[in-house]
Amino acid sequence: MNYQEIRNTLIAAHSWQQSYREIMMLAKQLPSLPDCLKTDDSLIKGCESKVWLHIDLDEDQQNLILVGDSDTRIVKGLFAIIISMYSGISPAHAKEVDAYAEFETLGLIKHLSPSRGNGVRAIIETIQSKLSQW
Amino acid sequence: MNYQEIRNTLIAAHSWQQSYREIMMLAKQLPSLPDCLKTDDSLIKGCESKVWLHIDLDEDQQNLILVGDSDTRIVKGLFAIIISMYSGISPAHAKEVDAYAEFETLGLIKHLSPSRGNGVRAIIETIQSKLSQW
Amino acid sequence: MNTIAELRHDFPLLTRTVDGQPLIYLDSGATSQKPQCVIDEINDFYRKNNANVHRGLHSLSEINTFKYEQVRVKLAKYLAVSEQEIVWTSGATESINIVAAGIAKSLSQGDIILISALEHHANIVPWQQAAKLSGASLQVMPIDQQGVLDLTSALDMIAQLRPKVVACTHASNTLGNINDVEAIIKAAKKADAVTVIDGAQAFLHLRPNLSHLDCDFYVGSAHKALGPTGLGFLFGKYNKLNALPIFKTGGEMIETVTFSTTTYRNAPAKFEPGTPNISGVLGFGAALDYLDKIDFDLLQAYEQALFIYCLNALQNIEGITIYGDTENNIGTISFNYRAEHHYDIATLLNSYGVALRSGHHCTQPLISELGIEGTLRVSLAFYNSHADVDAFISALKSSIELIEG
Amino acid sequence: MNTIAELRHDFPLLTRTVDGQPLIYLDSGATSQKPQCVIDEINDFYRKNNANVHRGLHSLSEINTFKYEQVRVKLAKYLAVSEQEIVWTSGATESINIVAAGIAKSLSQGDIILISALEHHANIVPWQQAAKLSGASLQVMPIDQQGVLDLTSALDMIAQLRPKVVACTHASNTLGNINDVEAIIKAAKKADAVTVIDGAQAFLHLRPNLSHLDCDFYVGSAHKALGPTGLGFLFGKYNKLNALPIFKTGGEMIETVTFSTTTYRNAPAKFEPGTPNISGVLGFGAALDYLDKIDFDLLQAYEQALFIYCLNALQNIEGITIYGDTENNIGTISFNYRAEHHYDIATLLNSYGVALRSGHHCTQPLISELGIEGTLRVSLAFYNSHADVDAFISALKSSIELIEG
Ligand SMILES: Cc1ncc(COP(=O)(O)O)c(C=O)c1O
Ligand SMILES: Cc1ncc(COP(=O)(O)O)c(C=O)c1O
Repeated sequence: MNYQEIRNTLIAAHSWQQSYREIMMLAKQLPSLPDCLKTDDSLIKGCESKVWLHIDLDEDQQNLILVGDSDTRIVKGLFAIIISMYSGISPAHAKEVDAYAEFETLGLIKHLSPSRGNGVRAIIETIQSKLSQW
Repeated sequence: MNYQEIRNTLIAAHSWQQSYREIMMLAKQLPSLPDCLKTDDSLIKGCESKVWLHIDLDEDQQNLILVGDSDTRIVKGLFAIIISMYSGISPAHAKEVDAYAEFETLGLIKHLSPSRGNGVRAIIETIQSKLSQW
Repeated sequence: MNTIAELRHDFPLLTRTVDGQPLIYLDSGATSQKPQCVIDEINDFYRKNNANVHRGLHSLSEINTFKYEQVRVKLAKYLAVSEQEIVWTSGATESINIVAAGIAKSLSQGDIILISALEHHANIVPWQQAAKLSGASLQVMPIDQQGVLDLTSALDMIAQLRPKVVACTHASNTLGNINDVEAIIKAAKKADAVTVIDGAQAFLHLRPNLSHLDCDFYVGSAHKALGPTGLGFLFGKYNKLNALPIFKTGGEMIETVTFSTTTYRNAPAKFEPGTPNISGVLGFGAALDYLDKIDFDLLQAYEQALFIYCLNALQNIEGITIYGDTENNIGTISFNYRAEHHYDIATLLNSYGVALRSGHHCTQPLISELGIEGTLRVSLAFYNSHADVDAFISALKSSIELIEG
Repeated sequence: MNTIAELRHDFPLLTRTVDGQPLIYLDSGATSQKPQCVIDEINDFYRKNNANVHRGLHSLSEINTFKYEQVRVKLAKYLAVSEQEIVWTSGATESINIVAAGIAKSLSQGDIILISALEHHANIVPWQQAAKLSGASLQVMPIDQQGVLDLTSALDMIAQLRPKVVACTHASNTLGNINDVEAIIKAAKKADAVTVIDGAQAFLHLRPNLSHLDCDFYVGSAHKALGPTGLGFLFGKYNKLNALPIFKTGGEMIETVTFSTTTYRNAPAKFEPGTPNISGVLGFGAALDYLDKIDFDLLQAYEQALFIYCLNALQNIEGITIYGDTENNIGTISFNYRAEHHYDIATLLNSYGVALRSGHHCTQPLISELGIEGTLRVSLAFYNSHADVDAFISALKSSIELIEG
């Protein structure tokens, strides 16, 4: 699913249960990372969950490729949303993405609370800082 | 003044000012201790005032003699009251004195509060413990 | 047991809702809720009596000093010890630090500090520091697969290793296990070891009688026992307590200060420099008065019944794994559902209004001995109801359904 | 200045009576009174939000963690520093202990720790301990006969002794003197000394801007600044703060724990083991909000006017000796009447409803440098009125009459 589809689905969710169901569905659809790619380098630590993130440019050196995984369903689903926001666009374009505003629109902003410590905020911050290399 | 007189005077006091006036008067009437008798041994430490106490039997070895001093007027006056309770009576008789009850009657019990730390309570405790030697 | 069930009404927070759902508070192991009388006492202090203690001869200061010291007497009575054996600290964590840093100074290379595999970080890290400083070594009394202390091995280790210190929790914050600290203390005494018992979890549920237990040191936190945050206590047998070197220094703990030397007062004062947590102590006094009025046998029977009710309900859900001692337990249950991550279930439960804790519960070594990443932890107190358990179980079943799609 | 005078009504305790007389509270240096909003915040926390912080993903815990961390941000803004440079402690005393114990580990024989003759025991004894542990020596910046820091000598000592640490109070709790810490910090920087400023008294009256002051460490206590008891703060420039060794250990401060090794988080977390004083932090947040709303220039003008009014009235009583700096002063006056013992006068004043402090005020070395046994101390705050001063002066005159019979 691309981000537009995800967005439409989540905004249409009529209950928090429905919303979590969609998030966990997105987690299932996101391919698992092979263990060899779950390196310490790629690990983003939250208090309660682990997230592995790799970010690079495609062969044409134009657009972003993000792959990643998490050991929890919900964080992985939220991660899948973030991946869909940033994947396949140019770094310049990606710098314009306001992930916080999007999460607000999706009704998921509470997952970005710094006190929640689940690492989702850290994912966005890591992506933003890595973008600066291009 | 003997204790009966002190008692009558204090009970007759019609205001706290009057009561303090009497206490400070008693302090004035109590002879000062010469510095050579203000020994570390005889010192009873309160947080806010110093008290020196000597207690012994008279030459006939029958009755108590108490001498003492304090660097503050009020504690010295209260000390004078205590001295008058215990002076000139036998140790056996002195053991029966209930100084706390007397202070209650005199309306001065608040000066014995352990949290006040002025040393008045410690004077009574010291006398009581010294009595046990006879 | 009607009377215990009614106590719930004394806890105003339990009537609140979370995102429109009634709150189901199952996280008393992290911190207990407070009865109205504790809140009122704090309120009263600040509105009517606030003044510093031990420093003024004016009436407000005197009133507070008296009340403050009375709470020390209350706690001493509650624990069946003497008030001069009670030190006020900022929490159980600080209490253990005072003891561990103090004992460290008399340990040397080759000495052994023995702890259990069930300890909270607060009863591990200070001992690691003590070991590092002194050259002593830290050894661990093992648990079985279920997470229960292997008492036979523990007693053997004490007899054979002859440790200088045995530090052990009275009850596990993660699993709820009640350890047989009586047996451990007895064995430790035979081996001439100093005994340090972490009562942070046990205090509220077991009402420990320390003259009976006979340990050298015992620690706890007010906030886990109906009292305010920022306050704990350290009990120490007077000679051992007074022999401990000073920890923090400053005002109030001193006898005399000159620029060249300082002399200290005796315990407990020597461990209480600076302005104490006065409102904390007074609030804790109200908590102790409250607890004192509850029939302890009734309270324990109620808590046990609630624990068993919850345990049974959990055991009836297929796929639930329960850790720890299910017989000797303060009412805390750690569990997982199949291979699901505790984070997911806790997040969903929260949406149903259920507040419980998930993760390693500040016991990383225990969690790794159990071979897992973490658990979900229900921790009950007497103000919880059977309806709370029902609501929790129903929310858990719904969460599992959601996850399994 | 009408607006400042009205603030008094926000402090419920100031309306109480003592033994039938209206209370005249002149002991804010020992502890400040609290505005209703601080009391309400504590109340609200326990009634509605109470849960532990940093440990749960349930909503209550999250709400509290957020609010708790927001207060760190507030204090950082108030002091003009960054929030990661603020450590919560149990009080100014603990804050100084953390710094002194930490710095002690990098001192050695021959090094010098320089303090002033005006220090509170809390800023003397920890440095004596640091000196004892490291072999460093403790030296003292002198005062003149009046009790005012001799700045020329102080700056000379810094330049010539090249101390490793200069620890100095921003304002004296006994005499009220405001020290020229800016000059001292500047000189200390030139000499490569670490600067530690005790802001326990100054915080409320001087609203320090630390990015302007440029000291390395600064400490304070919430209870002296409208906040709750049991809470203080330590500010440290981040690199220096994070470089300090750990002090207490336990949960929350750690990254990972195994039985063999532990790794710690960075500052401020590394200095905050265990459950913090959550209600204390939230209450202090309300105090900071309250202070933030007051125009500081108006507040200082009001406090200065009140100070001068009181000073003049005292100076007009024959036989009164006043100590300390009467020009640069936070509103604290130490005095004696002829050779009368401070205890007697304080006791009589108390009977008139006047609460002030008498004695050595935890500054024994200062008192002995002044060649006296103690003083009576009036310490004013913005919630005191001119009528308070009038009542105090009248009670003092009556007490003197009583004594002189
Ligand atoms: C100048 C000064 N420093 C330090 C302290 C110690 O503060 P606390 O007792 O709150 O730890 C005080 C309080 O009396 C003080 O006045
Ligand atoms: C068993 C145990 N020990 C020690 C502690 C530390 O208590 P505190 O955080 O109140 O200092 C806790 C609290 O989590 C605990 O459960």
